[in-house]
Amino acid sequence: MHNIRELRAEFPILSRVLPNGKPLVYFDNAATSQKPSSVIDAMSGFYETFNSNAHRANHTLADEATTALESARSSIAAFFGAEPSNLIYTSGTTEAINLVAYAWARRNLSEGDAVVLTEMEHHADIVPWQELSKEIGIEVRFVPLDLEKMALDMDAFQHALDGAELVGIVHTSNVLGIRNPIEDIIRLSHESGAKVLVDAAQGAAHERIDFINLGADFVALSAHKMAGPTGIGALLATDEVLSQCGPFLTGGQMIRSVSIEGSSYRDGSAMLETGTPRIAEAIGWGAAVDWLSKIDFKEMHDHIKHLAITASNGMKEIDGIRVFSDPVRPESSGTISFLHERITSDDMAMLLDEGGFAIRTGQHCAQPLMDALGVLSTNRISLWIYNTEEEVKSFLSHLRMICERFG
Amino acid sequence: MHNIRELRAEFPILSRVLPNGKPLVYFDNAATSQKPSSVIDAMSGFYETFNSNAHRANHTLADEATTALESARSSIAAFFGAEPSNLIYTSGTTEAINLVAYAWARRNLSEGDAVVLTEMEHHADIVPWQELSKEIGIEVRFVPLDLEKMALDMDAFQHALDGAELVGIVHTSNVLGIRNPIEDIIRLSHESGAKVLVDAAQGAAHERIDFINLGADFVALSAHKMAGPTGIGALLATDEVLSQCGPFLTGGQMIRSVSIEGSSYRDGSAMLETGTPRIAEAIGWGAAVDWLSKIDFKEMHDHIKHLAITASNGMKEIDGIRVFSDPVRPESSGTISFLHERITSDDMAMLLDEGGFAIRTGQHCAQPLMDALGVLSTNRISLWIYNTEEEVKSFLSHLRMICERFG
Amino acid sequence: MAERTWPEALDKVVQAFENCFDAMERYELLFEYAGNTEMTLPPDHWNDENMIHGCQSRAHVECSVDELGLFRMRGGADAQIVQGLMEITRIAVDGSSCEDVAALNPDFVDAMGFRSALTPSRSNGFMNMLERVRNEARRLSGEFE
Amino acid sequence: MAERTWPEALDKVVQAFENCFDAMERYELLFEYAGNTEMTLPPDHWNDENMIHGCQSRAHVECSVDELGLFRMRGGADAQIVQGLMEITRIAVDGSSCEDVAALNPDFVDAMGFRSALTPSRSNGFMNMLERVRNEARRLSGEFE
Ligand SMILES: Cc1ncc(COP(=O)(O)O)c(C=O)c1O
Ligand SMILES: Cc1ncc(COP(=O)(O)O)c(C=O)c1O
Repeated sequence: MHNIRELRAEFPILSRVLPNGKPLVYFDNAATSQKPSSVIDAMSGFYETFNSNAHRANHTLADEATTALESARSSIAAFFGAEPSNLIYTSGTTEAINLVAYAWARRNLSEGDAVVLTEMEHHADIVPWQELSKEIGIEVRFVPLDLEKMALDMDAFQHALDGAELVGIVHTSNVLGIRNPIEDIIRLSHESGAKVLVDAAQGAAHERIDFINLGADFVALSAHKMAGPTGIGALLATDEVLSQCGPFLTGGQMIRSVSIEGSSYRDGSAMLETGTPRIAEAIGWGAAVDWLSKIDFKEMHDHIKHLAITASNGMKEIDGIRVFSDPVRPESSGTISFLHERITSDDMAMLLDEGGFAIRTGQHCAQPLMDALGVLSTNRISLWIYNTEEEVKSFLSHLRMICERFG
Repeated sequence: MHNIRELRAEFPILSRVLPNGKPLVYFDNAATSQKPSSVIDAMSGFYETFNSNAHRANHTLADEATTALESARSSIAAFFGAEPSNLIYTSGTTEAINLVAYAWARRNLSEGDAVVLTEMEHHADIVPWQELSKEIGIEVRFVPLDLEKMALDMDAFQHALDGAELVGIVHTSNVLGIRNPIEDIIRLSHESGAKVLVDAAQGAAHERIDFINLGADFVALSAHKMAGPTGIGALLATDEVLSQCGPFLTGGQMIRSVSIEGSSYRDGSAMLETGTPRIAEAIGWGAAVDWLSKIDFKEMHDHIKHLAITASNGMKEIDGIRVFSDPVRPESSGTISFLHERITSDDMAMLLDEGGFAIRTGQHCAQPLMDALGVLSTNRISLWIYNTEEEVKSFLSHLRMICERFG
Repeated sequence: MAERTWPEALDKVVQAFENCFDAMERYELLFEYAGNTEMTLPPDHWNDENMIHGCQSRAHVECSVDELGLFRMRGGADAQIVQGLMEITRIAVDGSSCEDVAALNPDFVDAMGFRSALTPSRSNGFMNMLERVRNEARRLSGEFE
Repeated sequence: MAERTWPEALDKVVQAFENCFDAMERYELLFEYAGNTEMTLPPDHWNDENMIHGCQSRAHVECSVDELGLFRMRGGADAQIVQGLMEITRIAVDGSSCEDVAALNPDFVDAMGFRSALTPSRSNGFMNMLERVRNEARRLSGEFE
């Protein structure tokens, strides 16, 4: 990356010194990304100068808030190559997937219909389908990991696809950093007559998701993993599947008219949003995509990949460390899971934290993947655009020291 | 109010000058309240110094974020006289009511069971029940307004209660500013064996809701109407009704364990929250209740009432103005709906906006109430703690001028 | 006066608004235009087809071409401000070629001092009305060819 | 040294930690305490009943009173840091009266340089463990009376 120093300066938190005097090294980007000042300021600016409820704007503030809200929707949709009318705000990826389960699946699937998932899915793309299975008797099929290749078993996928109605697939694994062959999966699924829901919670921070080109039926997103705020995300959905949806959350906004006798709803995505909008959050996310639009994603990818390869090569040289990810592979991003043979993941986390390194440890909301890997938990570093080679080197030397002294 | 100037100085937006050169007079508080600096800064401070995903905190930032998140939950619950375990975060009142409809009602009501609502309800407390009626055949009963008294017809309520399972009642009307006799309604409902859901979206900004004393089974809340941020609200629910709930949104957090064979859930309120928490929003709402905790609610109420009486008395003297609220009544708060005989509500809104007055105009998501009042829409001013007598007087003189020149 | 971007027929109108003392006078003038009901669309002609969406109050517009191929419009609205803006739009486009109507620039509203009417989210829906008129002009010009 | 708020039995322990050169040395010392497996609860005694909730890794504690009415505990954990903190807690409370255990102040952890273990949200769950031990002491003192 050019100008990584300048870029880092845009993120106030990156100059944070921790209570133990160590500078923060933030390697927990897959859990949530940090936010540039432009995002933080966009939200404060809203509250400080034009906070108002949106829509039915008959006063200046409401007009300003509505305009900002709608312009954020346009920016966000455009960033993902989608029309604003194909974007439904949710509180995040989890709610987006639940929205598919409630508004689409409950109306279009019935007993015996099959949903194909993978062992690599985040709980957010597992539990809603298991719940639906309990409720209406759909069949849930899990495509296993090919443990040799540490990749989805595509033969098993082909097999599982047979007669299935829906495929739920994680774009990029939050544990292994592996990007699945989404294009193939979508093509095969559509050929076989299945709709595809892509969990792009991780993917959206690492490549430009182009909704129309990608051709998925549904894409679930979280703002907070891509420089945006907490509390907001979205479901992208095609006109076709939107036309098959029924209402989910109901109340104001989504209605056309309400009377004691009954109510009628608006069409398409408008039917699926209700209540006071997440106005500040949408404005913040809009600022985040504006910020990301200035980033060369190819350059970012190369940068992250370089760091990840440096990290994983270094880690593999340390006695006792087992690395589950392989950043050298083209379909890998900057997330690396690892474990030490003798130092438990919890102890490792604390010892790294002592050095100022924020890494995540646990099951990463992916218990089936932990089961497949035969582990209870992993340590995980996840790198993003503002991480530096110095940070990686300092991480490696701290890790080496830990392994030597505590291994 | 003592120190109203000092208090206003805490709200950056209140010194806003509009593009036409007029100072902002914000009379749209029932739509959303303004936020003091302490709330805005709490959220920026989170993003600037300790932004991190919460829970499973094995690094310093995650620990700080989790601690702040949980301490916000404690403050918010305590503000409402509730235990943290009886509070479930939602995106607002609308989602809170939908949560009751999905997690509780769908498991505890069946065909023919009756839900009692009122003509005064916001669409958020109407449409979910109509939808449930379509889906599982519950009966929805509407208690009419007594148009003479401009209050709920309590005889009709008693009548409607017969054999009902649930009562959905708006604490304070967002159109008329009338506070319903919630205590009586809860007592009568419980005596009759019905559970009670209180929509406190408006009420929470005007009186201290004490969950345990109130005795309601469910209370729905929005942060943004009580000095907090957009994107967050809550459902308060008793242990009893929580124990009757099934899962609603599913995914991470709410699970105990997940495997390919199936998943098990956490208990009580923990089962009903999933996905990355609304961390910044919870912190902001926590700061808002901290701010409100320093306010003497009695003093605030007197202040708002004084302004509302001044406003409505002044308005009634203006030829052509019809006022639908009666702030003199003890159960009234600072929300006043009005209409001019000849100037349409839309024109009125634009002409007031020209003077810098932010008021709301339309159906206020309360079409059944509009139908009951026999109008298509109203103009509405809604006053809060930071409004002043000068603002009210200047409003009245601008309104008088409009009526003289355009009436 | 900035560079004129509106039909000559509006020059006098814009001028009149520019001469107003303040916003309230401008609104009074707008209400006067709204009061010119000669060419408005009477409520009994209002229907779903000619309704303009995105207005909070009701507004309707009917467009046609006369025997000479010139654009004709009549509008009707509940609210006087919308009615006034419609009447001025009518002055701007009535009797013009459909091509000119399709290209109508809304700057005159700004010049008249109603900038706030120009943001799409405003409930008065002026921008929706204008879009409707331009689209109708486009459609009618196609029909006429 | 700040005012002592811990049992005398810990003085030497706290001293040893205070003498450490840096955090890593403190952790090494903690691992040494963890390695003192003589008094730990072996994994085959771990069950749902003696499990400490709120730890990310597994941790178990068994408390009892001996024939003299004195408090006894044994702990076992997957993670060495938790095990070490348990062992030090054991040193603090083993053989004390239940009343003293119930009133145990966790400041010694801070004095030892592990302040971060004291926030309730930390996944190592030291605070959950301590709470469990104090509650058990309370329960056992009741039983003993
Ligand atoms: C009485 C009442 N109920 C419910 C709501 C819905 O609240 P929210 O939009 O925050 O979900 C509102 C706010 O408009 C309200 O005034
Ligand atoms: C792959 C994946 N899917 C879904 C989620 C859930 O996202 P959220 O918690 O923002 O709803 C996450 C984030 O943890 C994730 O990494």
